[in-house]
Amino acid sequence: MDFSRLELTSEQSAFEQEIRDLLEAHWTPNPAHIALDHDRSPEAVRLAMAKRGWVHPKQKPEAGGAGLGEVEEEIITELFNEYFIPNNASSDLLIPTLERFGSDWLKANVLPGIRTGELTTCLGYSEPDNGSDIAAAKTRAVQDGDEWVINGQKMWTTWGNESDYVFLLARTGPIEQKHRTLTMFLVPMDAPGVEASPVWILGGGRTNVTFYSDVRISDDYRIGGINEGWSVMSEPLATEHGAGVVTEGVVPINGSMGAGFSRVFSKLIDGAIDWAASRTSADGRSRLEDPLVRIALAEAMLDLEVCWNAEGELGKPMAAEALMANADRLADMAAPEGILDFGVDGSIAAGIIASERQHAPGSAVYGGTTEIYRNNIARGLGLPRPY
Amino acid sequence: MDFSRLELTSEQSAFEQEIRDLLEAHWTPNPAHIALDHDRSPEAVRLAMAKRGWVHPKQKPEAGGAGLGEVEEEIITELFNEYFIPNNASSDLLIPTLERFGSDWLKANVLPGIRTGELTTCLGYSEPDNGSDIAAAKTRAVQDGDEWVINGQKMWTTWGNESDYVFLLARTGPIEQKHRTLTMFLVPMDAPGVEASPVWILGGGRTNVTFYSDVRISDDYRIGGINEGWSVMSEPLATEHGAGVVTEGVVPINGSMGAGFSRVFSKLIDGAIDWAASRTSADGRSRLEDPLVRIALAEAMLDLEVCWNAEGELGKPMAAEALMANADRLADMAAPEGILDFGVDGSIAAGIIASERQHAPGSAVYGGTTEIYRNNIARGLGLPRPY
Amino acid sequence: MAIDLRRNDYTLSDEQGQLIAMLRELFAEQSPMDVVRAAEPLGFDPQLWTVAQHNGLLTIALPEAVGGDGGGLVELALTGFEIGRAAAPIALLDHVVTLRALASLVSASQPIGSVDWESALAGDTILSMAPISSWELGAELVPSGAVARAVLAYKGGELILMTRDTNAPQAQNEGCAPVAWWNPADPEVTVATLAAGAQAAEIWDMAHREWRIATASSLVGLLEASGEIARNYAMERQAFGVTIAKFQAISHDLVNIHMDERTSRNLTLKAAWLTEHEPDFRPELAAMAMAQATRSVLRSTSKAVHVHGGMGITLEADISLYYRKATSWSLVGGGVRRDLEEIGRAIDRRALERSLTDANLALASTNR
Amino acid sequence: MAIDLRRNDYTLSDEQGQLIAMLRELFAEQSPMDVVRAAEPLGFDPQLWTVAQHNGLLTIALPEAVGGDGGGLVELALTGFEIGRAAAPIALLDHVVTLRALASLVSASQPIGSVDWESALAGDTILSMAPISSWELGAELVPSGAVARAVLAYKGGELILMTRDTNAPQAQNEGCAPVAWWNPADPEVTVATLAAGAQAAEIWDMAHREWRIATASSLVGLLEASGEIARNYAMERQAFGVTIAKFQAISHDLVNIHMDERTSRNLTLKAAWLTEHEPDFRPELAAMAMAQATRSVLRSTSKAVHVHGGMGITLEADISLYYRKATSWSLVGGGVRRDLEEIGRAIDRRALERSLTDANLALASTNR
Repeated sequence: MDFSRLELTSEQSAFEQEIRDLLEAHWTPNPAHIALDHDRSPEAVRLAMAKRGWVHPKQKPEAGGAGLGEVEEEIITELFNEYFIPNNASSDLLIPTLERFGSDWLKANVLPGIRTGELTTCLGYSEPDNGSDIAAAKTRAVQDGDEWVINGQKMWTTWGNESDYVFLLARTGPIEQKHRTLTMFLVPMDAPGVEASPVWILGGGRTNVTFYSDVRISDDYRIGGINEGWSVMSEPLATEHGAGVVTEGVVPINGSMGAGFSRVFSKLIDGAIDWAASRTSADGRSRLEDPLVRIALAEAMLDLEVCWNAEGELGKPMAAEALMANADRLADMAAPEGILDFGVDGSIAAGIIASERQHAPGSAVYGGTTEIYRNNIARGLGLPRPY
Repeated sequence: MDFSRLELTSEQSAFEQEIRDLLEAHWTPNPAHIALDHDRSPEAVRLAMAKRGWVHPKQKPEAGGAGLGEVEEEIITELFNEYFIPNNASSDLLIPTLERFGSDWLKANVLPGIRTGELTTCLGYSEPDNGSDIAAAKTRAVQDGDEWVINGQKMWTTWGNESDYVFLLARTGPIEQKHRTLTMFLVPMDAPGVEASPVWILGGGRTNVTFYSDVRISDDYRIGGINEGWSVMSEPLATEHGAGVVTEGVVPINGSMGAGFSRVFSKLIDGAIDWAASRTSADGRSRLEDPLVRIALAEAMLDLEVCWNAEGELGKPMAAEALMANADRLADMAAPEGILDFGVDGSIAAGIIASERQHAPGSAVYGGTTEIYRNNIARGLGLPRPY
Repeated sequence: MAIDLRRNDYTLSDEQGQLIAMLRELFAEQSPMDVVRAAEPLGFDPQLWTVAQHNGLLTIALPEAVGGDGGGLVELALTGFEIGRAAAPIALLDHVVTLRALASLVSASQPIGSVDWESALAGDTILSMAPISSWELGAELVPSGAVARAVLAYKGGELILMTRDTNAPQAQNEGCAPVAWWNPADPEVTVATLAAGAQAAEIWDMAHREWRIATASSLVGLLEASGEIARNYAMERQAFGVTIAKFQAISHDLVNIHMDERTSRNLTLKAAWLTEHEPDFRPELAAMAMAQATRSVLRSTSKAVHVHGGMGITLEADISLYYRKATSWSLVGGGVRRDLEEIGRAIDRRALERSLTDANLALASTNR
Repeated sequence: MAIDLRRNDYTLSDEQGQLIAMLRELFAEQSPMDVVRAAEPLGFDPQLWTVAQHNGLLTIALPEAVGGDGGGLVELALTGFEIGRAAAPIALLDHVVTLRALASLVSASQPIGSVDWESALAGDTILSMAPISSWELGAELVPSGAVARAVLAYKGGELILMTRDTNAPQAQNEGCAPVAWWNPADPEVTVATLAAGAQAAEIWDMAHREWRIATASSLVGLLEASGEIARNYAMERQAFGVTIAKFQAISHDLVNIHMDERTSRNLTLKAAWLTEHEPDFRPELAAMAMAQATRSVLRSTSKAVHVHGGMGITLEADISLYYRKATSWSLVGGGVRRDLEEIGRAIDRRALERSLTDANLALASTNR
């Protein structure tokens, strides 16, 4: 065990300063921007990072990275958080899939850009008629010579409007055979017939429904064998769920989504403390001395610490539920001003309490509902797959 | 709608006084006795009530009752509650079954005593290997001439040690046919081969496991047709669950169990208030002025009022869960003394906080688990039977 | 000590049943979802207000003596249920509660403050009140404050009526409630003192209780509509080859929503009846109804959103609209925390009753 | 402003792994369920205490300088986990925490108060402490107070050691914890002042934090054992033709129990390490570990009982024993409410940090 302070080497301190300079140069911090767990990194920042191999910093330079360690990785994460910049640029989860299953052509022409982060990706798994039940996908890919013709639509294609490629799971056989007739493709989002139209969500964020109309792509864009899409997809999805998070003892143990939600949760608490410290009750005392406000804040801090201690797959559902519960509890403490949006006369805590109440419900469905997570965790415990 | 105060008629006031005299004569109130929702009425009290037709007061005199109304019924309930006397003597739910399905012999020789309450009953449905899944009963009844020979065991035969008869659900055909090969009997608990041995539960209450070894009873003791036991049983069980509670606008709407648990919950709150009023914090203020104690008490009072407004089948699971949550919350407020048993030096609130924490978990399983209740409620909402 | 029994009768009269039917039909016609959405961000539809005026909705729950139809708090709650079910963009409840509070001060001869009663009664002048004014200093957020021209408040022991000639600007919120800041010190605001001392305290206390009950009823309506939407979705939506209502986690969530619906509705009706008929009996009931409606509508609309999976968080889904409304409507009065403090009244009353009965305190804690 | 990074490494050393294995085996042999039950109602088994003495369990987490094996708070927490898993009827944790607190006062020459260090170190004199003494006047309930002969407490700014020549009578409780009332004014109690002022406050603060961590670890053990029992039962028990673990409501309850197990264990270990190595960094962590372990063990043992259906509430079921232990062990220190008040330290520290950074307060609330 070791929770001691990391004394940065001079190289690491220099690295920190480089990142700060880069962020200062390409971004103006906006304390009201709290969808850090949802939005994609701004392009200017991403490209500047990509140039230095910092989008996937731990990858070797020849693999588009910078050969850095967990410390540098964590420095990047913390600084993006400090500057209120969304840090969703990585294709970490999908690169291994491409390396393992991608066609030679893809490996030669697309993988390099994805490795550096100059090229970006999004996921085309769910469909309007199936959210959690991915194996029920209807989007069809029909072989025509050495081309595929794709027709259908995908839901929850987050960043579909700002990505270069989509990992598309398509039906290449009888639908009755569910996950045994699925094939994975890497489809260029600028291919004729691909259209991403916005779906606005609570809190004002954007995701997309993407339409595929007679989209013709070469067989080179296929990832893995025909009808082997399920196994191609499953591996990174498991990682996304946080299963088997392996760390070198520096990064959080609660998985990428769990940690992302927890950082937002932390900003929520900071905002609530700022509010309480800045307000006085009718009796003239600071709201920070109000016993009920103190208990609400103490419970929030406790819940947050618990989230940081929720390892692997537990991290995401626990952080999502803690975020929802505490946003409501703090809004109640700050009522009625707690409902006001940022920038509105009299709004509090940079509007974060109000907007987190809108964002938080999404955290319970991104990447799979909390029920799906619990089903998976149950099986991890050796329990039978629940009905 | 009408929630106005009931001005008792002079008859009703006299009735109230009669009950008080009866209770004073046969019982010494014991404020530490809180298992009112679980224990059976003391025999002396029950027999005295039975003599006057007050065990089933609303039944006609010729049916063993006193032809009284809901007002008198509620007077009895409230006074038993005031005197801390368990009020579990009724066979209300089962009398209609006997009237409808009982053999002529049972109607002539047993029903009258059950109607007055001189004879008492208990339920023999669940078995050690099946709690909620009653249709899986293994206890066998084999016909031998005009007698039945019963072998097996039943679990949760509450009051089995102090009842005259048990409503026994027995297997009279192939077990594979589940609820289609069950038959109902009314078995005398003093029949040779019947034995009730105690099962002690959290909080010190008693239920029983009852053993049936070559118990021979006449066919006269059969209730309803052979292999028709499931329908014979289902009707009163539904009533016990509180479904279709019909009132004349006087009794609580939250069902017999829901109301019973709520009365205990109410005593829990009273005890906590007495405790808070009698203690001072280190700062010399009454605990009743402690903002956190006040919030805990206010939430408890709110939860109790909600329980009184939980109609029919909602009443029992909601009251059970509110009782468990609030017993823990109040114990925390009163920690560490809140853990001490009644009578112990320094114990508080007549030990009710401590003992309710032990009793409460039982309230979530008596008469069916909260999951079974929710399954039933779901179907009542037109939802499909959940897996 | 003689026993104290009460009736416990929740059944509605035929007239009340007809009122519900009339309101449900009217809002279904006049306030469908597209009207609700079109009325955002303000959260108020003047057209719908006119409909309410012409259909006599403003006077349903007013005493006949002051020109009303003689309905009471129960009728007001029934109206609130239907407004909530439709998420109707209308400031009716705040207006009527304020009318009821002012009714006691009406005298034919002169206007109330600078407001003409007839104009208010007709709905040509929209009224509201400031539920948190008794514990806030200076400026405060006022429900319906962005559409009302007169606001009843209680400051420093006085019952005051604030008026302005223009609408106050809305304070933007995700639920698009027409709340606005009102400040007695604002030069655009004229302040008239209506009452002081015990009379003012009494009128305000009742007005505040009625506001809690009326607001609770609108939350119950949001809750019931959300429950229906979630149940219907769960019955239709297929996953893994079956309707998702078959999954116990979802099924039991729907049951929990139903529990919130029924208990909140019943408690609101009980509070309405008793507050009207026996205001001195359990004065905390109004706060209890509001607290239960608030915590229920928040946790249950959130569950209802979640039952929809990803669909639930899309703005185009009706359920997300109900959730947004719930987040704003439920907290404009100060939140559950304020209600619980009010419920504290009951603690002190109960403690007093208990101390009068013998032996309780002896049992409360063995003296050390 | 430079970034402040920390390691986040929960991995145990091989030695720590071996310690766990040794303890688990020892308690499995020496403290099976029948021993636990036989030790009730007192909740202490002298035989088991002797075993602990002979196997050096009392000195695992003591500095070598005072005759210990050099283990620290993490080793104490690991010991607590195993004691809890076995629901072992032993007062070891309170004893060791008190030894650790007194260690700083040990001087070879004289006894501490009227207690001989060697005798305490050997476990011939059992020690305990009064976690709530700093905010209680006069008499108070003391964990392990019915078996300890010396109790460390903090009263009126002084660190005191209370001793008696006979055991104090147990205060009966459903969990059969060996708690007892101790009162400095009791003629049978001898009081020695060990320290005053800043030194006393410092020693007490650390002792109280270590007590919270040690107690939390025993609750985590109860919780883990309960989770295992519930999972095994749900896998075996059949209903409606399948194992009940197939029902999502039960399956997800088991997952929620698991979430409580893992987070409570991880947080307790993190708090133990940091409290030992960096006592001035986030001093609230000990209270956080205790609060999380308390609320987790209460809700999860209750869920574990419920998963058993009716079987769970029978006294003969092991799960009901774990539930009973949880109800008593978790509240002897004053309950979650006290922990949350302690966590308040973090609010004030954070508020201070925040106020130092620019612009936060400007954003906190637009001035009106």
